[in-house]
Amino acid sequence: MNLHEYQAKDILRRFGVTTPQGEVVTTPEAAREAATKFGGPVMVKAQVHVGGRGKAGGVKFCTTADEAYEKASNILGMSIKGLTVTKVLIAPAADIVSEAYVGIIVDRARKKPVFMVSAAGGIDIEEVAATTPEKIRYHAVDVRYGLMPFEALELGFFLYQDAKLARAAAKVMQQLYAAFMATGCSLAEINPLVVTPAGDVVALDGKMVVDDNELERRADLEALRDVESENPAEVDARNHNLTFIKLDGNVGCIVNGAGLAMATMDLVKYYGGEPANFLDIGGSSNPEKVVNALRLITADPNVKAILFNIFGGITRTDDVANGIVTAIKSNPLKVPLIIRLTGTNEEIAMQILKQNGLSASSDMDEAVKEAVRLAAAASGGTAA
Amino acid sequence: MNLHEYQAKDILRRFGVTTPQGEVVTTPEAAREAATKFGGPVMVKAQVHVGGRGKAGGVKFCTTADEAYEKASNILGMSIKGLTVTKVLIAPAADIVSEAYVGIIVDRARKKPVFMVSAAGGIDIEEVAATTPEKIRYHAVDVRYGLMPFEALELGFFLYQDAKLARAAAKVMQQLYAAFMATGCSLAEINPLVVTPAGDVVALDGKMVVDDNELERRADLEALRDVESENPAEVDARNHNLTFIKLDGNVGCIVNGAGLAMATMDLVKYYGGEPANFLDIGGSSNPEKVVNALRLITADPNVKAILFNIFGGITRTDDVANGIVTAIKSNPLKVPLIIRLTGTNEEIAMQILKQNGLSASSDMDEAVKEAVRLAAAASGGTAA
Amino acid sequence: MSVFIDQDTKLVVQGITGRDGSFHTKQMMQYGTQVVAGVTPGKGGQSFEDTVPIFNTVSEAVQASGANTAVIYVPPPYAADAIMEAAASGVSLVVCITEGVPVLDMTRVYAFVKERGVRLLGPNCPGLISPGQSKVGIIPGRICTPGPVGVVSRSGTLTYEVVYQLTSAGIGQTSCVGIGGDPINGTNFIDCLEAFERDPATKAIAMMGEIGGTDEQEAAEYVRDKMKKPVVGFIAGQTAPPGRRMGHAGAIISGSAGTAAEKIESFEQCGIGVAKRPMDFVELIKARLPKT
Amino acid sequence: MSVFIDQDTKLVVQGITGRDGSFHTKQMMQYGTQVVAGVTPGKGGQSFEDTVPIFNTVSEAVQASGANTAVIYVPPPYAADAIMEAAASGVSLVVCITEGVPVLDMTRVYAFVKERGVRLLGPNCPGLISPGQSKVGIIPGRICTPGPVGVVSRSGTLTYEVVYQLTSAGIGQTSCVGIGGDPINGTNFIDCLEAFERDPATKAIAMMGEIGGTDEQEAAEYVRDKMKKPVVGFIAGQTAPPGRRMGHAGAIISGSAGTAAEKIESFEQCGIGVAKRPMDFVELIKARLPKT
Repeated sequence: MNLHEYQAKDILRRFGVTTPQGEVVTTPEAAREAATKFGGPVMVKAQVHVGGRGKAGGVKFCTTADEAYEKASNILGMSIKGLTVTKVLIAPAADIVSEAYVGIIVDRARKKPVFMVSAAGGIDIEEVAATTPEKIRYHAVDVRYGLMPFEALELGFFLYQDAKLARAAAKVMQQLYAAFMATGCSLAEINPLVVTPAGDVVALDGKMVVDDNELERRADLEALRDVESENPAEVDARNHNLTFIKLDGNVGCIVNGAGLAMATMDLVKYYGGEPANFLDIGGSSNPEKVVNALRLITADPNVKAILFNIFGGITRTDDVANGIVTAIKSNPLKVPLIIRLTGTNEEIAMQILKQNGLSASSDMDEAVKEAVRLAAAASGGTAA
Repeated sequence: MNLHEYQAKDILRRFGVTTPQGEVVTTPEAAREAATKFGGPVMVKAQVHVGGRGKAGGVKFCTTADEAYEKASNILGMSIKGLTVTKVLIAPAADIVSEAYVGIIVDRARKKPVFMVSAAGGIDIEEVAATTPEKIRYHAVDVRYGLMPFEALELGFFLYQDAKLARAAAKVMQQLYAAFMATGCSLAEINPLVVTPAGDVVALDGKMVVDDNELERRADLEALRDVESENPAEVDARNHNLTFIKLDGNVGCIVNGAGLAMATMDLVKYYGGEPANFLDIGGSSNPEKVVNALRLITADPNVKAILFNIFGGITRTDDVANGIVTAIKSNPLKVPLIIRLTGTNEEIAMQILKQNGLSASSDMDEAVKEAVRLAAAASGGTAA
Repeated sequence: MSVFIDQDTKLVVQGITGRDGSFHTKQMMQYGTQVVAGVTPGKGGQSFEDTVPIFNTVSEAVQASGANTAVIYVPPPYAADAIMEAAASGVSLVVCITEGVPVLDMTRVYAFVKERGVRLLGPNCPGLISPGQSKVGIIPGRICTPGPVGVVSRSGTLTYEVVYQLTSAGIGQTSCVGIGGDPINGTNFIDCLEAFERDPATKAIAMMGEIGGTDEQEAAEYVRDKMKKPVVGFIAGQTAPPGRRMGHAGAIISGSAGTAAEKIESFEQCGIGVAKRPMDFVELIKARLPKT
Repeated sequence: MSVFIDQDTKLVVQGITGRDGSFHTKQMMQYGTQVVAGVTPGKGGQSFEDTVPIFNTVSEAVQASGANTAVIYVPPPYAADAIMEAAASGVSLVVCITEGVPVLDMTRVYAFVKERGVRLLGPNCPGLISPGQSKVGIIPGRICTPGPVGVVSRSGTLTYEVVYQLTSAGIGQTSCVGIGGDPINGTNFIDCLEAFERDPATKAIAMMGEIGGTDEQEAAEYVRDKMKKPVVGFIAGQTAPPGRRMGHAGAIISGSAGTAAEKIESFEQCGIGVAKRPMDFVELIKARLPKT
């Protein structure tokens, strides 16, 4: 789960990191008020869960409160990579001597949280990695010991020659690490970490991604979720324990298991079709889940055929069959339905489908081909 | 540094352990007031830093407030193993279904904090260890991971068959461990940990010993020190960075280094004498330390001879010589002084002593023999 | 022959009285797995299906039953502790089925099990099966049959699909191992490839990977440098939208974006047969099996 | 010959610009120890006594200087971190002189250095000296002379006393090692006995113990079971009042009250010569040295 910049900064501040106290507003008027209150020049920053908001025009520097009003008017309501901006952060602009990058991420290969720090901050860290990799230092943290003072200081000295700044940066590393661990993050970043003319080390931007698996046991983290700023269909899916990602194709896919779901989508593509979505109904099946899955898929007008691919292991295929029957009874489908079922209780499932005038294949390849064919035909048909 | 029972309980309570909220009082009147407030029967418990206060009559059960007044009158002012009781804890008495022992100590051999738990609590754990060692379970904690939930539960099930009680005890183990670590303890004990008729798991007594080495960096712990309840000479010594332990002999010993100090005392004994104290002036010498050491030793009327044994390494023997001269100039000694000096700046030291009419040996064996002889002679003389 | 489990596997089930635990324990017992003990704190002294003794702690269970393998069906917030309890109890293999274990928990768990030299499979994995001998986890027993192919996969149902195809075509398996798709897991592709290479009964290996991370690329290099047996691979996720999981910083650290194209290329460069569709495994494996 | 340090020892001094650090660094340099680097964060780039380069971090210092040993003179609250920094830097021996390191810090440090296979001596120890070759720590160089006796001790000045007596009697030392008297230390008696047994130049060992713990008893058993070379021992604290340090629970865990009487008895039972007085070492060692 992505946190907004202002949320990440609130957390960092709680762990002792110095970061300008901004204000989140939803109207241009409030933006003007906040800017007036802060006095000096301010930044107006879109709070959306996408990268590259600066390049998209979602971050603006303003010298006056009126300018803040004007920029906020432009940014609020703007769409960045498909997401509408409903909040902007107004924060005092800071004078800057230098900009550094400090981030932590859980690394699959090392099985540890890994720090990435670079004195070349402010810009995209990917670019630094690509062009001047020697400017990035990595440090894997042994979670059994935590980030030790000497390790933090080594990172501090990598950023700054000056011992006072190095010590201040070391402190920020430890605060960031503490925040990262306490917040159950998979990523936490300060970019840029700046030195002010007064010699203070300050976090001008903050980014945190919380591990979704933490949310079940951490109501405090779940409370940080900003449902408004997410794709409504994906929110809907999550609320029904489905994993759903919207794509641009016309073959709606409902599969159990992420690997099989991806393989199904790949096979759609292989046969010349385009998947309309990724949708994993997960392991333990119940008819309700299937009903919700169908509702999500059919809400997409691009979908011209619906493909079920269910390999029953824990998932009982009769549950899936019942779900399908229930769903189409109350809400008849307007597009062709192709069902592939095999595994646990397959015979019962086939029986249920048959009794309700539906048929199913037990062969994945056949089913996918058929779905692609029907979607193409339907698209051709409706286009006529 | 030993904490009082009430201090230990305050800390345990802060970490979530259930323990009766008592009141510390210094007068019988206040004891009556507290007992009246609690209503039911109470315990009156001497707050002194020694073991075995129960056997010494320092812990009493009282059914009425008047009885609490009476028992408090008896206990306050009482001397237990040489320490005067100035405070008593008045705590509501609890009905008890069973008593267990739970303790943690830093173990030299395992280099880890080690839990000791036993369902045979309430009595002296030493006795359990001696008579029924199978009733004690040990568990070494890997501090890199802390006490893990499954480990705590294993200990809980060792104490109680009942899962609810085992879980409650497991929680207490984790709270005790957290308190132990956060308080920089070398020992923390709950004895007894009781089960009440209502099925609650409650700490009726608590003991904590803080590692002296934590105190320098932990003002919050140093603030818990109860100077009144300690031996005044030892407090005085500590305030001057000396380690001093009072004994019963007549040869006062001033030595640099704990090992050499013990060896010197042993040699006094070997030659038929009795050391009057352990006194380590430590590594880095300065004349001031020597002056304070002499002041401490001469305050003991039993001392009939004073022996210096200084092996100069970091310690500069000329500093020691200067200290001796300064001290006896302002406060002439009434007992013989035997000095053994060797090592760093030995020649200068000998010169200083000679100029002030003192002499010194460089041989430890000789010096100890002489001190024992002179102390014996002086004791014989004064005894006449 | 097989890898990791066989007819001598003695299993303790953590969470044996839970919904998933009890269901799958019955399945495993039906398949023939020696389930020697179960653990549910507070139910110590009872028994499961009147035959399997239940204990309060794993260590008691292992001492009493001689179990050498543990399988975990406990809810995600308790899974990390359950893995460490198993690893400390004396078993040599721990299989964690639980999905949704927080990744920071796993950073601790990984260090803990490695220190003890215990093999962890999972979390978030379907477990493993050595057809005809033993099954630990949730892989449906009836889709498998004994034979010469070692199967290793990051995903659950995709594994079933491939195994089902192989079995339908008359190609049996030595062992099928689901390593799980979480960012930090106990056993990776290389561990399994190594074991299959050593197992005399395994003649060819089917490997199913996914987008994300670089495990498949490292596995491919391992195949190229260390293995004599033929390997056929598949990567799921060619059509998956990029950047949904780890973002950019992860890609920088691993030195790769972990795309399907990259992984397939690395398979090709390292002499691994590439299955374009799950069903292609049948022909590719058949061509690589020794003629009998 | 010697143990742990010799003429090839290259030393980095942590806290080189501090009061104790600078004093003892000069002493070590005078003795002939190769001091190749110093560390004081913020003074990187400067030099000590115009000859020894100073670095901000130990890892930089080790990389630049090739140091293989670190010695620590930093205040107690920072000592644990300094030990771990040294252990992570690549040196194989870390000597911590600092007194007053909190014991819970040491529980972490001990695990950390053991994992890395780094030898830690101390904390709260005088260090060690291999007469004529190298000295690391604070043992006064002039009381030592090269010769055939290995010395190991828990205390500082008592060691000096014994070494002084030996040297005065013309008996030299291969190495004198002060292991320190703290409850948790990195190197114990057995580690040193093992090293002395292996060192061809060492012909006899003098060992000074103290009350508390059971290290001396375990060392005695080691001498009995594993050693061929003669050992003479002494225990300080026969007259010390009991129970001042660890209380009763500690004695229960260790299975011993750690009294001098117990330790001396265990020496006698294991064939260790017992020095009743520090000065008795001279005759006892002399009697056990091979006649030349």
